[in-house]
Amino acid sequence: LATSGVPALAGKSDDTLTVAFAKQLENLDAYSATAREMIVIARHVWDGLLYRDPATGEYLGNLAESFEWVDATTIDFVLREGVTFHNGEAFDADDAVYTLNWVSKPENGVSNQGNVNWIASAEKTGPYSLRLHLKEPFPAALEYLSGPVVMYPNEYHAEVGTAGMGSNPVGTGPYKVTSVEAGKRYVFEKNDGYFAGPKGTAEIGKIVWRTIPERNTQFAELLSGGVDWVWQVPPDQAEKLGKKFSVSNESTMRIGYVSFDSAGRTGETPMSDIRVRKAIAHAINREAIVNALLKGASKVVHSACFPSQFGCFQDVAKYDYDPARAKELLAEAGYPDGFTVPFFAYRDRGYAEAIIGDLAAVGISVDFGYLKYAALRDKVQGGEVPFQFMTWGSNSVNDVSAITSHFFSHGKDDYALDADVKTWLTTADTSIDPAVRKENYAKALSKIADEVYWLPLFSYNVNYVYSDELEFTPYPDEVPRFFQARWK
Amino acid sequence: MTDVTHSIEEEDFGPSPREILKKSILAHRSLLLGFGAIVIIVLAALLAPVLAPHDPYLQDLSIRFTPPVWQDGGSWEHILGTDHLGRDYLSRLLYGARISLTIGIGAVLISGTIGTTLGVCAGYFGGRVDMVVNYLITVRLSMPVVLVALAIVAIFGGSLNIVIMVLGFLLWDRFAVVMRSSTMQVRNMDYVQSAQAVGCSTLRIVLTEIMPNIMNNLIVVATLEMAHAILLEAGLSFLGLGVQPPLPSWGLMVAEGKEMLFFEPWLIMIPGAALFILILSINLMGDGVRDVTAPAGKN
Amino acid sequence: MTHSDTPVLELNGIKKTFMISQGLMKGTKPLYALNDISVQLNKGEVLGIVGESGCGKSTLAKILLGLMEPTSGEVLIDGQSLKGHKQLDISRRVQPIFQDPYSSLNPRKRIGDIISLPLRVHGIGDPAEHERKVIEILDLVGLPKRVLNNYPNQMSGGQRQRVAIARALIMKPEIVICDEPTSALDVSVQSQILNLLMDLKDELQLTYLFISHDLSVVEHLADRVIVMYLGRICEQAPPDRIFDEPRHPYTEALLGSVLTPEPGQGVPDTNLGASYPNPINPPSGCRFHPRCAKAMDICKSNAPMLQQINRSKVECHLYE
Amino acid sequence: MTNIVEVENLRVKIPVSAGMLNPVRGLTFEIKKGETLCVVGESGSGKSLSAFSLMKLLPKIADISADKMQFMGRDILKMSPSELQNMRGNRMAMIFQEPMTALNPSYTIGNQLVEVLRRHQNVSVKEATERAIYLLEKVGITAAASRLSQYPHQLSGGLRQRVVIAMALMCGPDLIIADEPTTALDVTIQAQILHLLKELQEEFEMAILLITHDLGVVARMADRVAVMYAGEFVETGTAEQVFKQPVHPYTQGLLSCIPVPGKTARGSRLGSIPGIVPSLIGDMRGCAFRSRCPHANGACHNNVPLEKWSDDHFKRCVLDDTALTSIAKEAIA
Amino acid sequence: MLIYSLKRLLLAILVAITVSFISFSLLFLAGDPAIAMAGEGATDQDIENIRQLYGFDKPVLVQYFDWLLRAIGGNLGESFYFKTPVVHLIAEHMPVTMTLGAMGITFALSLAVPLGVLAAIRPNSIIDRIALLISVSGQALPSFWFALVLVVIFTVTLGWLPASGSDTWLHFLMPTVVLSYYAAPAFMRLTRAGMLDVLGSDYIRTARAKGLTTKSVFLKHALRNAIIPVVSLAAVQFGFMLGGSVIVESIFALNGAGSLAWESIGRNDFPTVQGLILVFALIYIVLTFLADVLNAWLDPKIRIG
Ligand SMILES: Nc1ncnc2c1ncn2[C@@H]1O[C@H](COP(=O)(O)OP(=O)(O)OP(=O)(O)O)[C@@H](O)[C@H]1O
Ligand SMILES: Nc1ncnc2c1ncn2[C@@H]1O[C@H](COP(=O)(O)OP(=O)(O)OP(=O)(O)O)[C@@H](O)[C@H]1O
Ligand SMILES: [Mg+2]
Ligand SMILES: [Mg+2]
Repeated sequence: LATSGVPALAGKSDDTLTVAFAKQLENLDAYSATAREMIVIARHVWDGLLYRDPATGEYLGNLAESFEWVDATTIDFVLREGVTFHNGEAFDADDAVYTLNWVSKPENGVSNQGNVNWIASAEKTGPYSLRLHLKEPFPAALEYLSGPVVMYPNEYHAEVGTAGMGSNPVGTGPYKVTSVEAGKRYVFEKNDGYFAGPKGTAEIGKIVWRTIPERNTQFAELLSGGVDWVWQVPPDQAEKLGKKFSVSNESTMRIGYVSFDSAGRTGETPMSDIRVRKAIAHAINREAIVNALLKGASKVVHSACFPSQFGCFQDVAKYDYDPARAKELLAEAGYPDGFTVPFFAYRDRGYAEAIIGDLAAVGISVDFGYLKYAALRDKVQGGEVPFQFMTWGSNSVNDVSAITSHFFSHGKDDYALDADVKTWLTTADTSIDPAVRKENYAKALSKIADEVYWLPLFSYNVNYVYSDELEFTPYPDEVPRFFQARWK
Repeated sequence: MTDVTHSIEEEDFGPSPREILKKSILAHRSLLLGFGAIVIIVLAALLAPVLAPHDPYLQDLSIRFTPPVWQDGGSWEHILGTDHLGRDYLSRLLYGARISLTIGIGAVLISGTIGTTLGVCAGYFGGRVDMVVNYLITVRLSMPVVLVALAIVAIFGGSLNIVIMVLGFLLWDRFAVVMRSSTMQVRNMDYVQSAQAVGCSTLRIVLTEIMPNIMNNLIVVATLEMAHAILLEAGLSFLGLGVQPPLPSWGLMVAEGKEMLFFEPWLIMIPGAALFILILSINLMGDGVRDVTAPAGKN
Repeated sequence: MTHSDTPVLELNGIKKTFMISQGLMKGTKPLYALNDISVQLNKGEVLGIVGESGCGKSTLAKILLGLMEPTSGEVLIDGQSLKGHKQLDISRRVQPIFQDPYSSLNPRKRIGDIISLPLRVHGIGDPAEHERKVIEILDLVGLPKRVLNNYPNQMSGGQRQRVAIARALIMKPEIVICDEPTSALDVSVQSQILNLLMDLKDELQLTYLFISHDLSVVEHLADRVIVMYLGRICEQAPPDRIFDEPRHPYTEALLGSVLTPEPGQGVPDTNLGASYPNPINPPSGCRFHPRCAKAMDICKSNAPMLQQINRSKVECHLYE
Repeated sequence: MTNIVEVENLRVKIPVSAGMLNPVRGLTFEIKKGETLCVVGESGSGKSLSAFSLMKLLPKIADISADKMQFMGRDILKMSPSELQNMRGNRMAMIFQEPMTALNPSYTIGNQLVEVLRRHQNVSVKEATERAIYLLEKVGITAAASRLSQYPHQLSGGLRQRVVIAMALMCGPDLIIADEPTTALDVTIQAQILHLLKELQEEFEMAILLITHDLGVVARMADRVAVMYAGEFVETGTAEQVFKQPVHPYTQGLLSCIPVPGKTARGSRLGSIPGIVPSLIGDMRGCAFRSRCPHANGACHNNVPLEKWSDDHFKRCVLDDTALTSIAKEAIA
Repeated sequence: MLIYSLKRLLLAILVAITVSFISFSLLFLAGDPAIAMAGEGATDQDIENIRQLYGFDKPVLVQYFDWLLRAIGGNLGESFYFKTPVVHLIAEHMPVTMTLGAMGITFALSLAVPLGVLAAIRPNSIIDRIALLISVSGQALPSFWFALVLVVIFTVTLGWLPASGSDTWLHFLMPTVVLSYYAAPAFMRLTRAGMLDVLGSDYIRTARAKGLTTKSVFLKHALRNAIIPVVSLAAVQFGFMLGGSVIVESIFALNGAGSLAWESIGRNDFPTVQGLILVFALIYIVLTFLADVLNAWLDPKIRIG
């Protein structure tokens, strides 16, 4: 494969890193876009009060110099001095208080309310200090404060509003936005005045962020030198690309699972019979799927959460691949010849097909529906889906509350509606005593596994493929940090 | 020098339309070629259970991406190789022919019925009916097919039946246009008036006087629209909104093979070429039928 | 003459107006294809109608066949109004022969099926009887039995016209409307068909309405001739009258335009202007006046009334 | 008088699916200056093809051959395409049968008239326009100047045919070929157009090759007549000779077919020619008319040459003079 | 001519209204718009509020007329996903698609018309056969497949053309070819058939009998008449191209209206889908209207008459 004479040759020579992403962003406002891509951009353009060291998992001060839990619902922050926004505005307590108060109000329309709805209010306690009030005890607050909750410049934001932020974002982060072609291309330049915080300082001068929805087009650009970095490359392709490019593989917090309508929300289906659920658990060869299809850092998962998450109790019931046992269970349940059931998925059609193939082998046939995520989500939340292959990335929050609690607290996505599980989860979610939390999560997760409300399948991994000239380290939180990348 | 005395002395009736048709069909190479290819594809589809060396749905993750026999690493066990789940590609291709043909035929049956009914009514009755049909055709034409099909399939999900229905309800326009103008032409022939003067009912006139004379156009449009429907379905499948796996539609196979475009190009080449050959043969046949049944005397 | 004088077919004040669309804003305009036509057709007679293209001959034929409703006026068969009659009833008594032998036969049907269609539509007899009758009628029109399984494209124009005649006659109708039955044919074939029509008339006691633009043909066949101009009858007379003593200037011009195969006579000057009137905007007064060499002032404003002179009926101011 | 056209043994062959079609099989004729030659025959007898051969306007697949084919002393068969183009519309013009379709619907009358003259003569648009107006008036079109900006569809058939005639006259040609110029027109208009053609012929001293199937037209228009059957002339002569003393059984048959007001008895049976025209595919031998001829005999299977019957009067028939004379007398009676 | 245009206009308006109704209904087919708008984690009260705010509680027909009135005023509602007016989104994305469509149609015409004319002038010649081959095989190529093959050849193997983006005309080259090759055969056939038809007509014989040069006969007299149906088809095809740009745009990462539509379908963003369908339809309607008027102008029978 030859390199091309195509314009805008990226790379080390002109200190420009061109990266390609598939998803088109609504805008560049950190609080109105929901896509993972926005989380990535937010890390580069803005800073949170805190920063979690990806290596140690420790929460460090970022825009805050230090923090202190006053009680279960109050945290005090002392802010870093001398930080300026990209537009020259100085960062101080006014900015932080403004931002926290603004996002906490639902009417301001932060699109991912889960990120902010735990904030009651913030008050300024000094020019560089503030106090944050939580609505109720919420141990994951630190995680959010070091992730999605980023600090806006109060004057600028008050002036331009969400729309202005979306088209012309201003933050304190290691990169500033210098060009926005909505949905197409963004250009970031190194923020030379960036403070010496835990994120370190950026090295690469310019990042060109391109939106290329079609994966093959991404490869074509990669192969012809039009881009330097792509990610979420499927394992087969990553293997092949590895011959020419650097490939890093990193596990992610995303897990794939099969969920059943055990509560009968869709009406009477075989799924409400635990023997059927167990049969399915035994029928799917997760090991083989992981080895052949996902590869890399992926692991078979048994508990309904990502193992690294706080509270992800691992010692739960496990179901081995055993088609014979599956057939027995089906026969016991009154389906010696199997049955047909609707089955839905929204991504990774290949994995879904593999599951379908395994199910077919024990006599279960499916009416497969492959829908777009939004369409499937509407269907799921409307209580129309008895059996589905889904995935969940926990919004990169390293806490069981971001996954198990979401699905088993009788919300719209809950197809188990188990009262015990809900009680345990609520207790765990609202306690700040780690021991209490762990204990209750363990109870909940054990029951989920025993009852096979969910069949967790595997954890995902992400392949990053990039130019050999680039030094790049991925992390399991699926947030590429270009501010830590450098040319070799 | 042949003495053609007999042809002068005796009144000799020329060949019947059927004989002429037979002769011109046999003389039309591309028609025969297209027809031959289609017969083969149809046979392959019908006999798929007999011909397919493997179960098209049987997966074996340990032999994923086995290349076809002519490439390094290929084997006669899987002549065309295996797909991303280790399913036999040849078997899937054979079963896929069924799906593509079913979609083509199903969609054409629906759209042909709608379009022909509308077109014949418009052409026969003229006036207001014609105006209404014309208006319906314009409405239909102004709807972007791909987009509407995508939207509807996205809403209702992409089962085989839904895809057939959606295509059927979207592709009737050409039938209506062609049937309308052919009916108009035939309607003005004196034999239609003779039939009226004899007291034939309208239905009888349409069925026995008009339909036989526009049948050739109907067949031409039907073949071309069948190709169109198959292509559209392939496009929908490619975008992930067509027929759903594990059904092996050829469009879907291209879509699945697309993932490995740069690494295992045969994965898209094989179903893509199959699709190309199928559409090409249908088109050749349609064009051939048009040539063969075109009214003689021109030129 | 063999015919009796009881009218089998009678037209009373027939008008036919087509609404011609002139575009959206102008709306439609009336085209008076037939304007107050009254004609009687007697049993056993041949009534000839001549006139230029577009004067309404075919429209008249279609009305008589029940294929078209007149705008006003009535059609009587044996004194009974055609209105309310089913097409089936009419078709037993009146049958057409059209001009173009190529378009009047369905190319996808065998000759046998074409001819037997009326029998099948009317549910007369069984297939065996159909075949017998078809063979009988084929013989009558001078076609061999073996054409039964042929298709129209295998036959010449004259043969096709014979098939059309056979189809028209198989139900033994009383009245046959011949709309220019020979104008698409070569003279040698034309004479065959004309002879055949004459023979059949005598054999089956038919009544003909014979439409043509060829005055010499009409003159040869007809017992009575009607000359039409722009939707009106301008002269009506027995053929000898028309030929020997044309009254209407248009009839005269028509007669002058008949080019008989007599060398040395040159082409007469008909003294008709170069412009043919637009039927949507017909001239006022007498419709013929812009082309009439004998036009007077009154012709421009007043339409002439029908005059009876000897055995002729004329619509012309010259005879008022 | 000089011969404008001299043709000897003109043959046209067209390959068709069933074999080789021989629609024109050895025509010999000449046309003198200012003379009208009428070719008359049934449909499909090859009249149009012979006319088009003169202009070399046949499709490429048609093979034209002749021992001699000269127009104003020049060999048409040897002319280059550009010489042919210079001749067409200029020295030799054509009038077609269908006035409705003979004019290009997209251009005005004026445009199409002016175009001819400017193509062949180096004149200004103004001069050409003047000529167009002059000729339109000549062919009897009133308000000629205003007609120039009209499109063909705005004119009636009769007017269009007049325009076509004016167009043929634009360059003052020596020969006009008129292929059934009035068949599509109403009888009254036919008479007018023919009358006009005659007048114009005298005024411009053109020769006319008039093709028609209407014996009436032939009788009134022709100086000389050629009766064509199945690609051959079966009888040629002056109009007087052919109509007053037809010798060939075919000519006689044709004449007996038409009713003549005042001559033919009303309601009497008309003469007729039974049978149909033979197929012209493949090589043919013998008299083509023998299958329909009441006087055919064995000799008709041999090829028959065109023989002189009296001055200027030729026939293609095996019957000897006495037999023909008696048949001719019978026919006239 | 004026009257003809007015009449055509009336039809166009009627069709536009119908299409608007159909695309309006799409939103309702897609499920309860209020739920979709409320988004994740909305309470029943939120949904009820939205329902009232946007009038989703009124009878459908009333809603339609409200919507239609707003649409006429240029307000196609707000995207569920972008939370911005659909009109803005469309205005942003349309230029790319229009450019693509215009290039596609130009390319198709400039390839197909000359080829069609040549093929008609020499039927059954080599050129004719090549043209036929192109047209038959062109129509049989699945466009997505063709696009991918082009990318493999021109971007990856040869490195001549960029695979994605819309910065320079080079970026439009492959998309243009892919988009136009499906329309080109139709143009070619129509041109060829039209030319053959016209070349066999009486007035061409007249033109030749007038001694006109071959060039003048073909170009002045024949092409002018043969091109009339091609003009109509071009408008129709342009409409189809815009609607069919979904696949091409998604493969070549052109951020046009087609890919917006496709993404919006995936995001259940039905106000955007609805707006796009309506706008595509309107463009088609306007184009065919213009084509008809142009046709009428080309064809004196309609122009004067
Ligand atoms: N269905 C129709 N709609 C509108 N106008 C019509 C219709 N049929 C006939 N006309 C018009 O009515 C007039 C008379 O037509 P008709 O066909 O009766 O004439 P005709 O004498 O038979 O002419 P021709 O000799 O050409 O057959 C013509 O001007 C014609 O254009
Ligand atoms: N291009 C052609 N290809 C094949 N056959 C042709 C072609 N042109 C004419 N013919 C055939 O040649 C024969 C003579 O045709 P031609 O047009 O000269 O007849 P015609 O005497 O002018 O008849 P008409 O009175 O119908 O015009 C006919 O049988 C016709 O079918
Ligand atoms: Mg008529
Ligand atoms: Mg001819």
